[in-house]
Amino acid sequence: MITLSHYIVLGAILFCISVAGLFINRKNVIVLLMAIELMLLAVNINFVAFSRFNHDVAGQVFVFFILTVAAAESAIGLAILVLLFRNRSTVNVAEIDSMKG
Amino acid sequence: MELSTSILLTIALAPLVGCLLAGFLGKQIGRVGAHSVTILGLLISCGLSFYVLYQITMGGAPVYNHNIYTWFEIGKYTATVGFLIDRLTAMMMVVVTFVSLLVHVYTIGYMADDDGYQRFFSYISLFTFSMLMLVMSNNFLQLFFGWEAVGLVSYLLIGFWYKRPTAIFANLKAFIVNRVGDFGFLLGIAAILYFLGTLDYATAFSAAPTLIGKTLTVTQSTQWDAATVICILLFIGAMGKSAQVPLHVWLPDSMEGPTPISALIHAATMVTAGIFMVARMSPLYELSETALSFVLVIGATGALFTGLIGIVQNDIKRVVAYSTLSQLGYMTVALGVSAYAGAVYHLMTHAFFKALLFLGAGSVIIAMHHEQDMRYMGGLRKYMPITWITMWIGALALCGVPFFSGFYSKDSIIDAVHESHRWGSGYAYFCVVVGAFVTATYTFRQMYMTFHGKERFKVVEHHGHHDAHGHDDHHDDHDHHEQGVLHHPPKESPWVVTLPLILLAIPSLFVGMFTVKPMLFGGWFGESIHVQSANNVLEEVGKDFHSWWQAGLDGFAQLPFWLVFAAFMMTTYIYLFNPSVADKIKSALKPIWTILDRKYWVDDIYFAIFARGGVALGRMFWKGGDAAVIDGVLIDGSASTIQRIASGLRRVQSGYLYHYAFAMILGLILLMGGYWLIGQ
Amino acid sequence: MFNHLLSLLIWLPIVGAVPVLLAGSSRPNTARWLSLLMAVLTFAVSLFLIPQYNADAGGMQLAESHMWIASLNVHYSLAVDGISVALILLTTLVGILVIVGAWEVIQDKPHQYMAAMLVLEGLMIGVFCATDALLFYVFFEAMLIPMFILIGIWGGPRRVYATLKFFIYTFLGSIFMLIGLIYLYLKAGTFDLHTLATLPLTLQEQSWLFFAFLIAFAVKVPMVPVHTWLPDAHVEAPTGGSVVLAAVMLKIGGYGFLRFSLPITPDASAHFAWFVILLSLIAVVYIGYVALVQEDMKKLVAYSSVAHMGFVTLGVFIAFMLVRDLGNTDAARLGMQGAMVQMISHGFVSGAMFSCIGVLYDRLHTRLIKDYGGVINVMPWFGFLYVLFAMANCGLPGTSGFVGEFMVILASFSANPWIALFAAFTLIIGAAYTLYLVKRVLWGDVTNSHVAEMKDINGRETFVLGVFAAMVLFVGIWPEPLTHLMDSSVNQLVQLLAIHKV
Amino acid sequence: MIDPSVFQLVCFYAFAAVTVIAALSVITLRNSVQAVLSLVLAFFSTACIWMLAEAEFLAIALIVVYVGAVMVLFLFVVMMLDIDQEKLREGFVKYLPVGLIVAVVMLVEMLGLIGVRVMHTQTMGVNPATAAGMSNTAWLGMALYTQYLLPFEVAALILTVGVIAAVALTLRQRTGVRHQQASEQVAVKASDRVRIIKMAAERPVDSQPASAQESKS
Repeated sequence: MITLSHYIVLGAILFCISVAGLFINRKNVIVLLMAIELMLLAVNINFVAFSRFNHDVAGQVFVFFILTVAAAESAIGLAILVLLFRNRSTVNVAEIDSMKG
Repeated sequence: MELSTSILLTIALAPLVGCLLAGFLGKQIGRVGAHSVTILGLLISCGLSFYVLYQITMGGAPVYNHNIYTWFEIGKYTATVGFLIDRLTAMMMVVVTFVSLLVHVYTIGYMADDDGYQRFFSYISLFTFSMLMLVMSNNFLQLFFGWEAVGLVSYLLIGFWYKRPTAIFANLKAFIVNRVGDFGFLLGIAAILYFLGTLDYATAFSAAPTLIGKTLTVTQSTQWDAATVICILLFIGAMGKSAQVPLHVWLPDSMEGPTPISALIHAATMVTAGIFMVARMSPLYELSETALSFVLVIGATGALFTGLIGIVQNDIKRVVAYSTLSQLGYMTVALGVSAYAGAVYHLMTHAFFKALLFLGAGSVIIAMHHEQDMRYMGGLRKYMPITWITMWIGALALCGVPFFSGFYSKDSIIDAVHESHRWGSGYAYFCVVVGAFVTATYTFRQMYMTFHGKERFKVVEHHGHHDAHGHDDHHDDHDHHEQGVLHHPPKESPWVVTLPLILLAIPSLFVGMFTVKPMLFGGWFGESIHVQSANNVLEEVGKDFHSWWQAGLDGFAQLPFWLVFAAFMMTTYIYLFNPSVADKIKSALKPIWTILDRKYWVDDIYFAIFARGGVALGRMFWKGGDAAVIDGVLIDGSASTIQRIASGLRRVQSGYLYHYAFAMILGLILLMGGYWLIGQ
Repeated sequence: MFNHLLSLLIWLPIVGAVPVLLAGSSRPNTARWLSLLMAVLTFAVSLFLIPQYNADAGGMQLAESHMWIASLNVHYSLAVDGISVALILLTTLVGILVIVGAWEVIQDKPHQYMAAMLVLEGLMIGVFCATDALLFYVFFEAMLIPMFILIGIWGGPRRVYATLKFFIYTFLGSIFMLIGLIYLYLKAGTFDLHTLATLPLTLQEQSWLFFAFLIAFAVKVPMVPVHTWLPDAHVEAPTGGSVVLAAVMLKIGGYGFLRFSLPITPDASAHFAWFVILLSLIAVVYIGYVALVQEDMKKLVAYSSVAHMGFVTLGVFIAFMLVRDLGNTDAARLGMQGAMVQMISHGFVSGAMFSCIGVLYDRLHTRLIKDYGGVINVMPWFGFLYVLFAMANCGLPGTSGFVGEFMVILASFSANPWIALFAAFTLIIGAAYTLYLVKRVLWGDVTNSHVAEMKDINGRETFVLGVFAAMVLFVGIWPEPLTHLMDSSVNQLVQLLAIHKV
Repeated sequence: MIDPSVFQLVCFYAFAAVTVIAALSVITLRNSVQAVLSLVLAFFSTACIWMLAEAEFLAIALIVVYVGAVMVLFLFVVMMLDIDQEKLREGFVKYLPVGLIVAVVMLVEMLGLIGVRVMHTQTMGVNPATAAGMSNTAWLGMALYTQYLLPFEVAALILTVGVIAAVALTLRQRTGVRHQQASEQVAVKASDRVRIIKMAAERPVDSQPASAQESKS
C-alpha cells in the first residue's frame, strides 16, 4: 500500500541528492542547472502526492505552473550559459567573478 | 528753561554726521573737506555743550531726563535710549567736546602728510559721538553702548597705522583687556536688572536703598551683599576702561596710535569713563563700604606703582602714558574715599593738562621727525619755544605745583584721603603722597631730557633728498632710519598744532583757581553725586578751605609740595648738571630698575598665561577634544567600527554563486534544525 | 492670495526652480535672472506677512489645513506665529543674497545650483510654517537633499567626507525624532502639534521624548558634543551653501526646541534644563577656545557659530529654570526673546561672515588664514565691512550680535549668577578669536604678492554685504520692531512653560 | 494473483530506486552527456511514479515537455559547447564529504520535521478525478481554465518572454555580414538618392559676380 510518506521521503531524498550535487559540482554550471531541475522535480513529486492524497486540484495545477516556469528558466539559463561560454570560453563558476567586491 | 531734545540730539549726532561724511565720502570731499565737516560738527557740538552747561548752571534749567526711543520692551523690563543731562553730564560734555575739538584742529597739523587723513578724522568724530552717548546716557544699556563703542574706536585708532606689527598687536590687546573689564561690567548691569528690575538710572538710584540687606546666593552656604557685588562688578568694567591695576596693561601699548588720539582717548576722555561711571553710580557705591575699599586699594596701587615705571621710560609718549595710569589711580583713590567730586574734578583738570602734555609730546615728535626716544632729544627749547612753555605749564600742573589747576584737584584728593577712615585709606595715603614725589620725578626728568641739556641728535642736511624723507612716510621707514640723525633741524610746529597747545595751557593754568571752590566744596554737582554724610570727606577738607589764593599759599607749606620740590632738586641735579649720575644710579639699583623696566613682569605673565595659555588650551580642546575624542573616537570611530565589521562581512559577499548557495542551504539546515529542536 | 500665503511662500520658490532648471547649462544667464526673479518674488510675498500677521495678538495665524494622508490622519497644515514670521523673513532675504552672491562665482552648472538654492529656500520656509509634526518632519528631512547636493557638487576637495558626515549626523539625529513622533502618534492618533502639546504624558514618557527631540535638534543647532559636522560641512560647502547653512538651517534646531521640546515635553524639559544649559555653556567657553586656534577662516567662523548658537539654547532653557524654579516669567521672556533675537542676528552676522570669506576665497582660492595678511591695504571697503561684521560677531553694542547675548545674559543672571558668568565669558573669548582673525587677515602689511593683486569688492559683493550690514546695524540700533513682532508669541510660549503635564 | 496494492508498492519501490540511482549519477557522472541522460532517466521514472499517483496528465507532460524539449535542449547545449570536463571536476573529491554531510543532515532533519510516521497512515483513497466523474486531464483542465485562468495566461506570457529572452540573449550580430534592411528600404526618399543642383551653363568669368549672383538667387 503506497502511503503519502513514500512520496514525501522520495521527494526529500531527491532534494538532498540535488543539494549534494550543488556542493560537489560547484564549478560546472551545467550540472548545477541540472541539480536545480532535480530539486524542482523533488518539489513536484511532493505537490503531486499532496494533491492526490488530499484530493485537491491545486497541487497539480501548481506543478503545471512550476513546469512552465522551469522550462522558461532553463531556456534562459542555457541561453545565458551559451552567451557566457561564447564570451569567456568557460562555464567554470569560479572564473565568473566580475561581481566580486 | 527746559533743555530741548533737539539741541541734545544735535550735540550727539553732529560728530556722527561728520564721521559718516568724512568716512564714506572721504575721497570725494578731499582732505580739506574731511577736516572741515568734522570740525564743523565738533564746533556745533562744543558750542551747544557750552550752552547746555550755561543753561544747567546759570540758566536754571532743570535736570533733563527723557527717553528718545524704546530699545526693547519685554514684560516689565524695558530698555530705552535717552539722555540724562545734569551738571556732571554737562561738565563732561564740555570737557569731551572741547578737548576733542582741539584735537581735531591739532590733527590737521599732525596728520598732514598721512594717507589715512580722512579716515582719522572720521574715527575721532566717531569717538566723540560714542563718548557723548556714554556721558549723556540715562540708562545702563546706553552707557554700555557708549562704553563699548569708545572701545571700538580706541581699537581702530590704536591700530590706525595697521602696517605696524606692534600697533595691531597693541590694539588687539587693548580690546581684549577692555573686554575683560566689560565682562564684569555687563554682569554688573545684569545684577542691577536682577535686583532693581530696571536699567534706568533714575529709577535704579531711587530704588537703591532697597538693596540694603539683599544678598546674592553664590553657593548654598555663601551669601554676598548685593550692593557690594553690583559695585565691584561695575568697577571691574571701570578697571578695564580706566586702566586700573591689574587691567592696566593695554594703556602703555596703546601709545602705538597717533599722538592726537593718545591725548584725546587715552588721556583726556575715554580712560576717564570709568571714573565718570563710578561717580555717576555714587548712590550705589555709597551703599557698600567693601566695594569702596576695594576701589581705594586698587586705585592707590595704580597711583604709585605705575608711576614708578614712568621713571624708567625713555619713550616720551610712554612717560606720559604711565603718568596717565598714575593719575587715573589718583582719581580712583578719590572715588574710593567717597570724594566723587574730587575725582571728577581731577578728571577735568587732568583732561586739560594731560591732553596738553600729549599734544606737546606730539609736537616734539613732529619736530623730531617721529623720533620718540628721549635719549635722542635734549635742548629742544630753543627750537620750539611755544611747545616748551606750554608743556612746562602742563608739567607743573601735573606735579601739583600751587596755583596750577592740578594742584587744587590733586591736593584735595590727598587731603581727602587723609581725612578718610575707610579700610585701606592709610595705605592709600602713603601711595598718593609718595606718588606725588614720583610724579614730579618722571615729569621733570621728561622735561629735562626733552627740552634742556645737550642736544643728543645730529642734524645731517640732505638736500634734494629731503622730500622723500619727509614725515609723510614715517611709519614705513620709521624703523630703518638711523636714530638720533635728523635731516633738517627741528622747528616749531605750525599754528594748527600750537594753537591747541595754547588753548589747553590756559585752562591747565587757570581753571583750578576759578572752579575749585564751587565744584569741590560748593556742592556744585548737586543731585548728580550722592554722598552719605558719614562718608563726606570733602566736607571735612572744605572746612579748612577759604579761598583759592589762601589754599595756594597754604600749599607751599604742605608735605606734597616739599616732595615735589625735592624731586625737582634731584632731577635738576641729575639731568641738567650731571647726567652721568643717572647711569650710576641705574647700575647701582639694577634689580629695582629691572623690575620697573619689565613693568613688574605683569605683561609677560599675562602673555604667558592668557595669550599662550589660551592658545594652548584651545589647541588642546581642538586636537584633543574635537578632533581626537568626538571626531576620532565617537564619529569616525563608530564609522570605522562599522567599516571593520562591514569589511569582515564583505568577505562573505564573495560574489561566488556557490558561496551564496552554501550560505542559503546552511541557513536552511540551521533553521530546520532549530525548528526541529523546538518541536521536540 | 492671503488665504494661501504660506503655501504660496513655500511652493513659489520650489516651483520656480523648475524653469530655472529648464534653462539649462547653455543659458546660464537666463537661469541666474530667473532664479533672482523667483527669490525676489518670494521675498516680496513674504513681506506681506508683516501686515497680514497681527503681532499684538500673537498665536498661530494665517492657518491653512488640508487632509494629506487620510489613513494616517496627516494634515498639510500651515500656520505662523511671530517667531516663524521673523525666521521666514530672514530666510527669504538670505535667499536673495545667496543667489546674488553666487552670480558669477558659480560657473559650473549654475542653473542647478540656483535651482537647488530655491528648493532649499522653499523647504526651509516649509519647516517654519508646518504645524503638523509629520509635515514638519518631511520638510526637515527634505531640506537635507538640496544641501547635500550643494555641498556634494560645488564643494571643496573633501566634500565627500563632509557631505557624508553632514548627512549621517543629521539623519541619525532626526531618526530619533521620528521614533518620538511615531510614539506620540500612536498615543494621540494625530500629528497635529497643537493636539500633541495638550497630550498628557508621564514624566518618564516625556523624558524619552525629550531626549529623542534633543538629539535631533541638538545636531541641527548644533550643540556640543554633536557639533563636529558643522566645521567640516562649512569648510567644504560653497559660499552660498555656508551662508544658508549658518544663517537659516542652524536656526531650525533652535526653532525645533520651541515647537517640540517645549510644548510637548515641558516637564522633562524643565527637569533636564540644567543639562542643556550646561551643554550651552560648554559651547560658549570650550568652543570659544577651539575657535581661537583655527587655521581655516571658515572653520573659525563655523566654530563661532556653535558658540553663538549656545546662547540660543541657553536662552530657551534658562526660561524653564526662571519660570519653574523662580516664577520669574518676565525674565524668562527676556531670555527666550534673547534667544530668538540671537537666532535672527546670527543669521545675518554669520551669513555676512561667510560671505566675506567667500569674497576672499574667490580672489585667492584659499581659506587658510596664513595665506592672507594686510588685506585692508588693497581692499579698504571690504575691510570696513569685515570689521563691522567681526564686531557684530563679538557682540558689540549697536550691532545685532549684542542684542540677543545681552538679553540672555541678563536673564541668566536672574536664574543663577554663575550661568551668567560663564555666558558672559563670550565677551572675552569671542572678541579674542574674532579680532585675532581680523588681525591676521586684515591688518598688517601686505604679506605676499597674491594679496597685493586683490581687487576691492565689486558692486554685486557690495550689495550682498551692504544688505547684511544694514540689517546688522538696524537690529542692533533698534531691535524693538523685531522683539515686538515676536513678543506675544514668546509670551505665549512662556505661559506654556508654566503648565505642568504631570 | 498478486494484490494490486502490493504490486503498486513494488512498482513504486522499483521506480523510486531507479529515480534515486539516476539522480545520484546525475551529480556524480564525469561526462556531462551521460549526466543529462541520467537526468532523463530520473524524469522518466518520476513520471512513472506520478502515474502510480494517477496524475496521468502531468506524467505525460513531464515526459513530453521535459524529456522531449528541455532535456534535448540541455543535451544540445552540452554537446555544442566544447567544455573541458576535467577542469570542472576539480574539487569534486574535496567537497564530496561536505556535500554528503550536508545532504544527510538535511535529509534527517527533513524526515524528522515532516513526521513520516503520521503520514504513513494516510492512504491514497479514491481518485478525485474519478469521483468527479471525469478523467485526470479533464479534471485538471477544468481547474486551469476556470479558477486558474489568469495565472495560466501569465504562465503563457512568462514562457513567451522566456523564449524571446533566450533568443535575444543568444542572437549574435556578426560583423562583415550583409543584411537587408527592409525598413530603410521602404522609408527611403527621393531626396536621399538624387541631389539636384542648379548650376550656370557656362563657367563664370570671375568669381566675384558669380558669388553675388548666387547670393541674390
